[in-house]
Amino acid sequence: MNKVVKNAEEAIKGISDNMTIMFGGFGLCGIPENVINILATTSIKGIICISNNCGVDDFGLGKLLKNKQIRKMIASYVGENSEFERQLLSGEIEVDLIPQGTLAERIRAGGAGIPAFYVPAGYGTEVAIGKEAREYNGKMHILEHGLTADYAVVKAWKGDTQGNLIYKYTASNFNNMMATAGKITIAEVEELVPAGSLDPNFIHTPGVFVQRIFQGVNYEKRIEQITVTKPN
Amino acid sequence: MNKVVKNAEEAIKGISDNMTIMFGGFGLCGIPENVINILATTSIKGIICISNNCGVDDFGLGKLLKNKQIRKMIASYVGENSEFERQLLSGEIEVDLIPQGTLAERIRAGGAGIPAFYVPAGYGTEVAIGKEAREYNGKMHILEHGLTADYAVVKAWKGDTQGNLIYKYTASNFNNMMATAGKITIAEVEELVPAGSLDPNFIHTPGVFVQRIFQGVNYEKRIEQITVTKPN
Amino acid sequence: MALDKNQIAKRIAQELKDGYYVNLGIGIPTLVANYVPEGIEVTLQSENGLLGIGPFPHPDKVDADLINAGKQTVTYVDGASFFDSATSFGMIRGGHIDLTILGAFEVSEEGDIASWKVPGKLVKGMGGAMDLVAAAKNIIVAMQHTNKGASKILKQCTLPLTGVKCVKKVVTDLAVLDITPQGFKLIERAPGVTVQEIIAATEGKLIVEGDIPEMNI
Amino acid sequence: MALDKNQIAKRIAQELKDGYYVNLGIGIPTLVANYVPEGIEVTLQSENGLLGIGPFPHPDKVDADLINAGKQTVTYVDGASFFDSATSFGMIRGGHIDLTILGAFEVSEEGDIASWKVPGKLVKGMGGAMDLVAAAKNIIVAMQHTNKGASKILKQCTLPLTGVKCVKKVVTDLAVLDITPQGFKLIERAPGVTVQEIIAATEGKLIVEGDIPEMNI
Repeated sequence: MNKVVKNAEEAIKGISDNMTIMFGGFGLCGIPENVINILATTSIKGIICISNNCGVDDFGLGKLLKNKQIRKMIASYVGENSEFERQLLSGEIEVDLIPQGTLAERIRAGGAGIPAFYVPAGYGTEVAIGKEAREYNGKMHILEHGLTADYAVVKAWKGDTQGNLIYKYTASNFNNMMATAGKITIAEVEELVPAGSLDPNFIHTPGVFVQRIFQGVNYEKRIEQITVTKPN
Repeated sequence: MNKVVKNAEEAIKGISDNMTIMFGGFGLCGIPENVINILATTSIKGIICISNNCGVDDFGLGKLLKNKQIRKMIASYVGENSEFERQLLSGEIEVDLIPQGTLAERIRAGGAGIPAFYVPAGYGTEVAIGKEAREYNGKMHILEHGLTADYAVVKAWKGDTQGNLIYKYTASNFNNMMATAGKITIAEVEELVPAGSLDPNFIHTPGVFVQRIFQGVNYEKRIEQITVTKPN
Repeated sequence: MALDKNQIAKRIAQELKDGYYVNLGIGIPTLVANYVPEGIEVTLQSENGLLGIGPFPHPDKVDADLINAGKQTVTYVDGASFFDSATSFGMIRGGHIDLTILGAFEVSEEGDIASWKVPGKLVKGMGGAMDLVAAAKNIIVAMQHTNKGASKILKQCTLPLTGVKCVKKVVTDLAVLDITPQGFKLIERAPGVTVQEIIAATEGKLIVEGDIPEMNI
Repeated sequence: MALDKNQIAKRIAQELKDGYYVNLGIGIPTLVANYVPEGIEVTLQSENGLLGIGPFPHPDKVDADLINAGKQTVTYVDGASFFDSATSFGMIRGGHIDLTILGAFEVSEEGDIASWKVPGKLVKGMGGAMDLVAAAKNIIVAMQHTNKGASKILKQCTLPLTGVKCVKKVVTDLAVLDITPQGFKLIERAPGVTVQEIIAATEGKLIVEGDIPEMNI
């Protein structure tokens, strides 16, 4: 079975209107640029988008947002994305804001066949409205549910032809769990290598989770805030 | 803060009767031999032992079993350990048999602050007796609870002075989750290296989970079933 | 004539499809790896934390840290990965494994399976079997049709269950049976074994429709 | 005189203990890293997947793949590790982080905190703050005591909550307050700030017992 596809265009085959799609990344770190860029050129709309953030105004998922391709956003942080905040406050977009750890765990649970679990985060806040609550170890917890998606789109540092992935530094973030939670998982990688090239002891995402993989091109890897120490 | 202790004897300080202790390993693969061996020389008894297996008759946790140091065993597999099966059938030892994946997930949950979660495994079997059941996605699931321990004892291939651990091949098994679920986690490693020696991208167990670490000695690494391909 | 263990494994191997991720239980299922059809690529998962099991090692390559779920020394193939037990069962529970092949003491016409305990006599423990049968998309059981003359293909299991309504297909020394809403359906018979012999050896409801071909082993 | 941001950070840094694992929120909390007392080793966690944050990089070492939770480029120290967000919040939720320092819009005398939303006006999102405040053993809030003259140290929060009964200590530009079952307890005052000024700036119940020392910045 061949998992390798030529490029982002081939990778997104089958994605159509109103699908639920997960996108890896935290801020602009570790986002699948190639797939996002190609989706922005399509007329695909009504996306239910699961991603910790929604890019910035003109980059990353911000592009799909600006194109009004996203119907609903499931995220933990709006942050400094002014278009996202505008669409949210005006009601143009449906938004489900979820505590970041709960979001991460819901995605892991979805991929791991765990339909529901209890967490303390959000108890007593508006996040808990309508949710079952229960006391464990003297502390209130709320019931949260696993999340899956029609497609999960992740970005890795290196990948092999079997779909095994490794991430660099903090670029793992949501990618590693999302890879497990897509009915179809698309991985774009900076470097695609033959099976057997990566040390099997240090695979972050085992290949079983990945259905399509390709080597991305022209990574911009934009940085939101360049903070530096001045050399003495 | 110094996490490095001299040896197994120093590592087990504070372990006393009737404590709950997790031991990593699957069969005899990846078991903390040094700590088990030293515990077998003590008079510590009444241990509630959480481990996938219970060693073999004369090695690994089998030693503690033979010494009657274990009051209760929480495991998934008795297998070919005849002393374990004898104590179980005669009622000399209390045993809680748990599906392996549920056991693994309960330990992960314990370490990750998740008090309870639903899984399909065991529904309709005696494992489900007395447990809450609920349907998700057209399938029945039962509610299972997180597990923690007074001490978790794990074995890794390499570790650094900050407590970061890496495992070799299939020796990760239960070690990686158990490291997160001990109030105090003791790690014994084949090779202890200075902080900064291990690649931070490929740490299996981040150091925050480990309170004591030492380089073990005289690893026997016994194999239960040597199966080979005859060279042509 | 009734099949031997290797023949059961060989017949089951015909169920494999290209690209499958497969978990093989202890015993006969492990032998299936020896009969993967030509031109088909399957990846074997071992629930103790290995995706991509290879053949048994040469004697000088035996490694205590590299075993399968049956605690046998193994090797790994190119493209393999190692992981912890929580990740491994996440893979299984999450439906990422296409096929599970395992042994059983008994199977019922509704697809229940008993495989881990004989009360008062034998307790092996369920190991990963309960997780596997509760979660895999497709479960094939490899077993003997009878035990000392008594059928193990039953209306209802008599031993403590491993899972309910989960088995899809059974391959025994006598027959290949699909489990349907109406009961066991006879698909193939072992070479030289008659339909009558299979009916006699089966306690559960058995559907026999038309000519039943012999297995092609 | 009221403290500036760096002085608030400096005061909070006095709460650090050797061996602590600490999560620093965005804003003032991030500055705490600059004032870790001599002879004390703390490890900084960033919830996007880094344990062992180092200083900002030299300009030629900036890496888009190496950022903190505030999306700032950082470095890592010897003994650091990287991991995914589920592992990161497992660490947090499981109680493995000793201290969380974060900002807030409002804090109540019961230890409630509001920090993520001003209805109809501003939605930043809760990010990891709800997980952190629900789980950390010890939570210190760094904030301004008032906003345009209005107290942010309240009987009850007026904005949507981030967490309930979780904050243990508040360090503002005017004072250090412990949160006790009886309400805010004044521990220290900023140099030159009087107890009267603090009382005037505090809406929630404030306990003042004996002489209140000045902070040692």
